[in-house]
Amino acid sequence: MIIPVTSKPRTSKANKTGTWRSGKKPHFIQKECIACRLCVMVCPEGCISGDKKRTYISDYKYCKGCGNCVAVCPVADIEMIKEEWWRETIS
Amino acid sequence: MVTELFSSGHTACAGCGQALGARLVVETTGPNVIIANATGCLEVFTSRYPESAWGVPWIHSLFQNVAAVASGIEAALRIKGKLDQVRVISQGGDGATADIGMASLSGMFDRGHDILYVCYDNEAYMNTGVQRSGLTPFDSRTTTSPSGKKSFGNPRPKKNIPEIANAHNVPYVATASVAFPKDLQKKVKKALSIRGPKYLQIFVPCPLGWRHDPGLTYEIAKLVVETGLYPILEYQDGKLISVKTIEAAKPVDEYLKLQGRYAHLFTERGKGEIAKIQAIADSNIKKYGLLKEGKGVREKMVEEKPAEEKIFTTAELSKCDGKDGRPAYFAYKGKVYDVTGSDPWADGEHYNMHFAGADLTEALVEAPHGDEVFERFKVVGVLKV
Amino acid sequence: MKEIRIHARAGQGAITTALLLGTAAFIAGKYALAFPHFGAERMGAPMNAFVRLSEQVIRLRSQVYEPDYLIVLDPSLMRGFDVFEGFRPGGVAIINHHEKVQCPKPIQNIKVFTVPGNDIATEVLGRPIGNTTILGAFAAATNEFGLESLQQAILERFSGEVAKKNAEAARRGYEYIKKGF
Amino acid sequence: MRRYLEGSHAVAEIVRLCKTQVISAYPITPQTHIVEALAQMVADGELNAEFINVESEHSAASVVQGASATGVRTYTATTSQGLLYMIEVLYSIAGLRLPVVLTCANRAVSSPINIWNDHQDSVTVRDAGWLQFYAENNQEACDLHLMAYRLAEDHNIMLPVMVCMDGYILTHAYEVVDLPEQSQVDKFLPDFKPVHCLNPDEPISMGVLMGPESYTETRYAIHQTMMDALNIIPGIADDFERVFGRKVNCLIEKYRLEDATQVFVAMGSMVGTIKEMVDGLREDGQKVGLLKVIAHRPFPKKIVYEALKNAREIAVLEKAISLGQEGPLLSDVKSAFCGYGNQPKISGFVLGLGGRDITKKSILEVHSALAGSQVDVKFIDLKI
Repeated sequence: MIIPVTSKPRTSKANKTGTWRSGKKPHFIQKECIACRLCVMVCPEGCISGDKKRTYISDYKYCKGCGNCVAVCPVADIEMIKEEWWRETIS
Repeated sequence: MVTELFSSGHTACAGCGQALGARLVVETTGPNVIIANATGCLEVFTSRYPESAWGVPWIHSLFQNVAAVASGIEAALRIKGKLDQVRVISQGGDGATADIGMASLSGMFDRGHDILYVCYDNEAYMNTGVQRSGLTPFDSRTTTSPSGKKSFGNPRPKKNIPEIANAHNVPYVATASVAFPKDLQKKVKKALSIRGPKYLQIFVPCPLGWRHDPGLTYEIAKLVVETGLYPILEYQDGKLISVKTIEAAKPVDEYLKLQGRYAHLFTERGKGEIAKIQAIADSNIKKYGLLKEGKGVREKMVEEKPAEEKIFTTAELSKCDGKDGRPAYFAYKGKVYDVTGSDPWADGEHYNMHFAGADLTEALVEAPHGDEVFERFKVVGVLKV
Repeated sequence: MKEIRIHARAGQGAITTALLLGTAAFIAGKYALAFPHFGAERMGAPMNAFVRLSEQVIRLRSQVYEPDYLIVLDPSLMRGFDVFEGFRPGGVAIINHHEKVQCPKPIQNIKVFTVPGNDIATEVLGRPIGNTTILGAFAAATNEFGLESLQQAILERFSGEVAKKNAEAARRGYEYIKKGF
Repeated sequence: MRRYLEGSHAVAEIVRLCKTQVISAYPITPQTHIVEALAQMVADGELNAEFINVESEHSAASVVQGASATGVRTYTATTSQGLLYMIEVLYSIAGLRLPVVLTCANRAVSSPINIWNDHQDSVTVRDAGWLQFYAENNQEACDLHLMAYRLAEDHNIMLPVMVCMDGYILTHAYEVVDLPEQSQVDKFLPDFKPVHCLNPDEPISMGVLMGPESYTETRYAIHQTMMDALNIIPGIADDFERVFGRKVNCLIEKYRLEDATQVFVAMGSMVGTIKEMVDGLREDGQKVGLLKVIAHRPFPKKIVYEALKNAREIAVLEKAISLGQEGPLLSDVKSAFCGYGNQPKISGFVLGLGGRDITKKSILEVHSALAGSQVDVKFIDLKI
């Protein structure tokens, strides 16, 4: 009798870790952005995306609100803001 | 672009340095890789059945045998004739690497398997709740090396695994920090271009175990390098080929004070201890030549040190593009600056926008900073127009 | 079924002797089970090897306590050991002769052949390793297999000049018994 | 082809004929001759395999685990302390449903250190999820290795298999073995087709973390597979006979059981000696018989019951003991009778530990004790 003991690739996406945030989230101001991609690089969740200047966003479905994107941004174009998490849509 | 090789939805703590490190590694390797993972946080937070964060073939067996499991994978690929197409990575935390898995790691090095071993060094057994490992630094507080009336925490310095790796005559050994992602990725790329056993040790902060704000992961990973406490090194065939130099070494308490694991040192009694940690940093700086102006190894390695007022033609400048170990120079308002070894200029690329080997006078208009930043860099000559 | 016990010192080739004996019997169409007295013996320590020969599959796995045949490769062993312990009446013993060691008096109903195996080996091989000579004598004294089977076993086990010389040493041992008695 | 060779070399020949692709082992007496022979075959180009010398048995098992997970046929061998050092990897291999084949050259367990034969090592790991077979002689050891690969890689099984052969007594014994032709082996054993494997084209995650909601099912599946194997094995044994023209028993073997009232039950090489004694006792008019247990896991409980149900006195002879209880095989045999009315007298005898020779006399001692009252643990040849 064989039952699956393996997981399919990338299936962790079913797990919406955005619910973990407690009151803060990064806000991408999209004014000074130079598209240096450092925020993308240092995000432990891999949930920041964008291609051109001033297009970068965090996927709040997964963002845990650690704030390292804010710390790394060379042009201070990301800020931590308070959020009322119960108003956020997760899906 | 949201990565397809290391997916969101994993269950690492917010600000996890290991998640960050692992993502950077696998994004660099690309999809043609098989990863063997030791037991530990990384395994647990990426593979809770029926989910997995991995977009590459991945296997976990036990705590201490990851290098041996990877050896088996490599042997299987070799016999199948697929080793040219598929790379093998063996990875684990500091405990899996430096303690329980040391013998199997040594065996992997010794047998010469074509594997890149990546150690995510968060300096303690985090998966079990922050116990002391062989890579826990001096005077750091863990649950099994607590501070107390008779203790300042862990009484021993970190094991020097890169040197142990070198003692096995492996072709490539390096250290990195997640605060310097381009340097890290460059090293992964380089390691994968070399056949045989490779070792990469990455400094990965753990907000939970080190008791720091999750938002400080980046800052702490930067400071540990800037203080000299975690030398960023690169060895090829046992020879030190590059070090990440520091502008001016920051005092270690700037790094220590951000972390609860060192809080017991910031007392009257602890002052002497901080001095001891400073001594470790100073010794690293001296040993590896970490100071930019010091007589470091880097200076020894650069063969042709250009004279101060060397006159560069455009063609000459274009050769100094920072690729393949060449120096990274650019010109600005007639002066030629040396940015070799600067992380924002790794591989001669500056945020994917500017490239070394060219006159960037025009381009600075776009930059978020003024020309005051150039003071940090050394002028190596002038550009002949 | 015939049971054989070989006495030697570790390093003197008792296992090879047992193997050659078994192989020769196998070539002659018999079943053979050859095994050492498994030990952690280092060079020089007294040790045994055993062989069973039969027309049927051999099932008995115990050591040999009541041998039908004895082979003593190193006669100096007889100075402290009773190599004849458990020896069956009617048994045949082949003893590698050494002038300085006196062979115990044969018990009733037992045939003892002393063969100057090392001397013959020195002559033929240039080295005093009498195993194959003794096996030649064993073949002649017991008729369990012919000289050809033994020589074939030797040629399978060794190669080149060594094989040829050992086959010759076996013949000399064989002749020694056939002509001498 | 009938050949006269050492048990270890015979097994190495079978591993070669099975076209094993990755071999890894760490030296330990008395396993060494097997892996030395394989290393030579690889060195001579007779076997196209990777031979990985490792720094411990733990890594040997881990290397074959990694290789098997990558979709190639693998082999390792060990014994005693080495097998015990492998234990956690053994569980992991079974848990990942990887068809590794391992030879255990059975040896006693320290302390005191003892390099000679008994069954304590493999019996100790019987719960790891490996099919476990015990060989009586070297022919059977060879045949069981062929069966091992075929069974392990069967898509209805996909579990590792351990072939146990007595250290020295079989591994170092020269005897006549009928070795098959390559063409026969190829016919019997098709190329290994993994159910799942590490492959960038299909990037699955293996060895994942399973919580309380799913772990139980993995154990259930392995147990169920073991039970299924009891039904699958006879069919594959028939296949074996068709291809090799020789019968192979994989579960049990009955010897002169028809009208036997007194029955010996045993595993491994001592069975041969017992067979001799059964014949001897039969000549004396005693109605004795023998049940050879080959499959220790899965334990063919029902078949054992059927074979023994008419016996009045049963003697289970073992080279192992669960200290503080009784011989593990005795417990298994007793459990086969649980729930039936006609309980025979089942006694346990422990003998042959640490290489102590099992002689005809040892078997006679067991036989004479059988007439007395039931015992759970009686040490034979005890010198106290």
